[in-house]
Amino acid sequence: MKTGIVVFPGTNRERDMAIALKAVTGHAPKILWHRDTELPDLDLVVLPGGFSYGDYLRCGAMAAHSPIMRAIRAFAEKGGHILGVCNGFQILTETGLLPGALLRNAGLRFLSQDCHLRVENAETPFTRRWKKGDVFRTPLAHGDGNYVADAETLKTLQSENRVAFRYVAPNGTVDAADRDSNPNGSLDAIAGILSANSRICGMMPHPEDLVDPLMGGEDGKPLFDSLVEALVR
Amino acid sequence: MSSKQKAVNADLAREFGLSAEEYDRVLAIMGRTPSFTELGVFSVMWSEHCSYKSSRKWLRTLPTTAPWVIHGPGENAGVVDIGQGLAAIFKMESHNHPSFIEPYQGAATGVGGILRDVFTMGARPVANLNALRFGAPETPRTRQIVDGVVRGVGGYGNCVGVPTVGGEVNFHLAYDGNPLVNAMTVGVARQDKIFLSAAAGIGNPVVYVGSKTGRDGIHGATMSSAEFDENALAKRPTVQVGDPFVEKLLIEACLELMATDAIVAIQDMGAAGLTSSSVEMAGKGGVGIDLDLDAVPQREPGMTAYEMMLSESQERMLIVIKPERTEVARAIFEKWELDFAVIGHLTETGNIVVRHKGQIEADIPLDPLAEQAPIYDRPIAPLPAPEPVGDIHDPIGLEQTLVRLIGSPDLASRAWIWNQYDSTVGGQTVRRPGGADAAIVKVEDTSIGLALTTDCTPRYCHANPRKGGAQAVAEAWRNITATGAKPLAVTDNLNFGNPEKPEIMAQFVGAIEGIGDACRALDFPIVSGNVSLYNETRNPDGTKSAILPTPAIGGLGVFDDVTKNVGLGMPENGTLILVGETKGHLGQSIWLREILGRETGDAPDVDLVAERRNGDFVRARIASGEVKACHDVSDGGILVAVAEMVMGTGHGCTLDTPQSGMRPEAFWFGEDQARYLVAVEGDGKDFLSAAEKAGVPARFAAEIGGDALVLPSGARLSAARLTTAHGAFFPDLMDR
Amino acid sequence: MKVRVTVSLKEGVLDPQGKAIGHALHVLDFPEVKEVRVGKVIELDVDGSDAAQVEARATEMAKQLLANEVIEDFAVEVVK
Amino acid sequence: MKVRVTVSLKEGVLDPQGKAIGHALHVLDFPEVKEVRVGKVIELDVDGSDAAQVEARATEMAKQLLANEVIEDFAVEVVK
Ligand SMILES: Nc1ncnc2c1ncn2[C@@H]1O[C@H](COP(=O)(O)OP(=O)(O)O)[C@@H](O)[C@H]1O
Ligand SMILES: [Mg+2]
Repeated sequence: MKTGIVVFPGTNRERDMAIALKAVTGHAPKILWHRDTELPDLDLVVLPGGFSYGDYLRCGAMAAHSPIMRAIRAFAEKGGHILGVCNGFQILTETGLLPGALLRNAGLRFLSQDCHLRVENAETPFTRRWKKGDVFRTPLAHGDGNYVADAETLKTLQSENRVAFRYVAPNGTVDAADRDSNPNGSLDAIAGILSANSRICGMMPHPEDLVDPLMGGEDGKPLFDSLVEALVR
Repeated sequence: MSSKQKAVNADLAREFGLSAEEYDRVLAIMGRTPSFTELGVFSVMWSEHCSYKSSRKWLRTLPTTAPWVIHGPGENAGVVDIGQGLAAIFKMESHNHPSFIEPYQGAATGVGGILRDVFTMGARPVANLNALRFGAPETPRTRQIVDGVVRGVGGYGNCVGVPTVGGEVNFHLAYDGNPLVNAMTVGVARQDKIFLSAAAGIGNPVVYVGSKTGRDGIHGATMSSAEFDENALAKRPTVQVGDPFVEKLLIEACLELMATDAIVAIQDMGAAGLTSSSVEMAGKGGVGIDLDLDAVPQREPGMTAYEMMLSESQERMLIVIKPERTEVARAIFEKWELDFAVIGHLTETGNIVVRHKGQIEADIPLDPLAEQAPIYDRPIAPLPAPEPVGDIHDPIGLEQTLVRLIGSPDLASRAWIWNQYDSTVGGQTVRRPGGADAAIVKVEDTSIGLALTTDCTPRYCHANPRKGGAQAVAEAWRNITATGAKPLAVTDNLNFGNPEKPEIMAQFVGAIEGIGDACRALDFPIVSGNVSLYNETRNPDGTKSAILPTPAIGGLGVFDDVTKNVGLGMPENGTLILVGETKGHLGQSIWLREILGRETGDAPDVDLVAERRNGDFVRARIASGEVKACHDVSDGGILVAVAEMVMGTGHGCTLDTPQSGMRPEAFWFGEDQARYLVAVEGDGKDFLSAAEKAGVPARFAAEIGGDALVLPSGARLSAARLTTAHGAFFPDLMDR
Repeated sequence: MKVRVTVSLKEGVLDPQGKAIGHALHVLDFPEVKEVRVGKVIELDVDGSDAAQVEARATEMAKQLLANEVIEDFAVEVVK
Repeated sequence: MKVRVTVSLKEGVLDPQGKAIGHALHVLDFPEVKEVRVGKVIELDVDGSDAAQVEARATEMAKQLLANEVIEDFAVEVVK
């Protein structure tokens, strides 16, 4: 699987992502610079976490206008696979590649903690190693992860099975109003969503930071294993 | 600054913080009346903050060498050998005064400053820690300061992408008007790629990189060298605003440049900005330096030479570069969209010459500026003996006492704080806050791990500075040992009151002696540090109160094989053993303060021989793989430490009866040093007999199992109940 | 010329920051405060002399970058 | 009544947000933008009918909570 990770000024989780990708693919991903105007031949583009442009104005707003985003849009139009994590998810919503927006966390504080996610759709390139309803632990680290969308968008996401992950209690129950299980207050406890063709996935938490028992577990690894399984040609 | 017009004389010198004798010395060095800008340069270079004039004599007594020390104090940060050709580079620094005036920006720029001290030497920062002291929780402003400081530390560290993995927090009335914000950064570099600050090569260009210069924080260095009074609020505009986004770019750009061979010398612009960086770089290299301020990137029009030389605008560095590499360097900084300007060159004059708009604004000989900097042997008064402890009795029983203690400000869960700090970015965090006695970070692509901690018990230092100083070092050493790592070296941040008061000076000297004793006994040298004096506030009646003496110790340890680390969470089964001798010392204990409302008695004894023996034994047992978890016994004593282990995983244990012949509260809550709780598999007999052979006191403490902490009385405290009691303090204080 | 672009959350989008400020004002003894909304003002210093044109350009900037119309409304005002 | 409190960074204080936005606008081909400063607008809906008094109260709120006068200035305006 040929992968590339985009680095914007202020991106800071590209190394974490590279470690995770290398662990499952055996190859170091290509690092792509925000000023690049063309993509090399890739199976997967990853927009990693961080604070592109300091997250000033709105998270992801300025990165969405980087030269490379034009190439990434074209890649998406040709059916390319894109994973956006944290700041990457914010950038995907800012470019309109995914619907909705990410607002300040409901508690107005940056949150860095473990959360639990439930797999809502296990028939995607990002989730096929899980079963629908599986619950896994993963770290999150963000100040603006409160997913919102208008009623119509929400309905579309639900009816088209495009919610990939929801925040849940460790036992798998969803309660969007509960700050313990849905820490940033996301609408319908949404933690990750998919594009209409299921080839673009954006999520706030960081599965790439939990792929090694030494760092506390491998709970995030199935996501990367799924991608390898789906994309290795 | 309209003060530009002011005439330079002894009065102005005093306003700038120079005493009459110091001003006379300036006149003698210059052989004329200095210019306004020159006076500014002298005043910041000779401020307490930059010159260490009250502390230098004593700092020299500290042990700073060991075979693994590559660079001790004197560089931007300390450097130690961690094996495999790599070095850890680390330092701690205070931002106390700015954090009182503007908590968010004060704390944020504190983090920014210490990061620069570390990456300026060629290290990629891999971890941040923060040691915080706040006023009493009841004091209304405390809440606001906690809020701003925590947001600021997180806001900066999270954005630059360096995980914040540990720290400490205390609350005490003595910090009401003067909180302490001490930030520590640890970085990793290749030993053959370490960059120093001594300038060299006459004619070599001097390059300015980073953000533009504005009128930020002019005279910050002198401000942090003066006591606080109500005028402090009028000095407000001296606070700087940080830009962590630019810092992140600066880290990447500097590391990229450092991978080439372009750099001769490099230093960050910290306190006193362009002045201290240029003076120190040229001074250390024994060369002169010419600066052309017209070339300095400026944020605002009309800045004077004085303003530019003293500005403390953040996120800036000064580099002496090989002339033929200037364009390579420029291209790197342009790629990262940072300012890059050649603003001068090195000369053989031995002077710093500052030109602006065709005028020479300053021309100062560097040697006397450094060598004739004042150094004081401040008088010391004998300290009063610690107050007797007074009558001791347990008013409420073990169970209630424990619940109260683990919910008290100094022992309650810090999760509310560390949950606002990104502790996992980088993907190398092996033990996050709360997971072990020291945070553990793996060095990417190696088997090496670093164990990091900050420690100080100010109430001990107040009662007995020498014991308190030794205790702070011992606790840092112990926290590292309890993870299985080998303690290597220390950075310190010595926070005290006004050194012109003999009793404060005595606290300072006592603490240094204690620190020195412990560092020598434990082979744990000081490789970097920072002194913050004049931490005092004016009371309504005009008197001034000092903070508790707070020599914060930042410790670093290393694992050759980080998979051999242990955390502090109770395992599912096995045996809990108490290592070290229990004498039941309750003086200055948290129990005494929280339960009886008294801050009396002497600090506990620090037996450094026992400390070393017990610690070396525990570390060896961890290395052998038989230890499942380990936690040092410190604040709150044995029972609190056991409760912390239980809360760590939710697994419980059933406690043995206390040592015979000792009051239960003294056994359970006494704060004797050199002790550990060690969880081993099985019945622990092997461990106990090994301890006996090694001459290490050890006794059975509990049988591990269940999900509750069972007291000798049979009373059960479920892990859930403990966790609720432990977790309430911060949310109750901050989120109401 | 100076242009001010004010960006605020759309009616109907929850504004937790406004709510928190409202709560804090009540605690500080300002019971008369009923609702609080928080927005951003972006002040631009722009080359140009034709107010209508400057306004049109600023509107363009708001649409492209300064506001996210999924969640935010904006208003443009030429100040002088 | 509605009161608007506008909080902006003092002159001379670094505005990292404004700087970054200005840069982004240049990249987006708005070269006419010279300087950008970012502030906050806090819109308060307040019980009361005396504009002068409402303004005085809002000024008090700004001083105590809404602005940090160390680095920020504020302006109060009764809207209606
Ligand atoms: N300001 C802080 N930032 C991050 N972590 C902190 C902070 N204060 C305390 N911690 C973490 O909380 C835990 C408990 O702290 P403390 O009681 O001081 O530990 P110890 O007594 O073992 O030195 C440690 O893991 C420590 O690193
Ligand atoms: Mg401790």
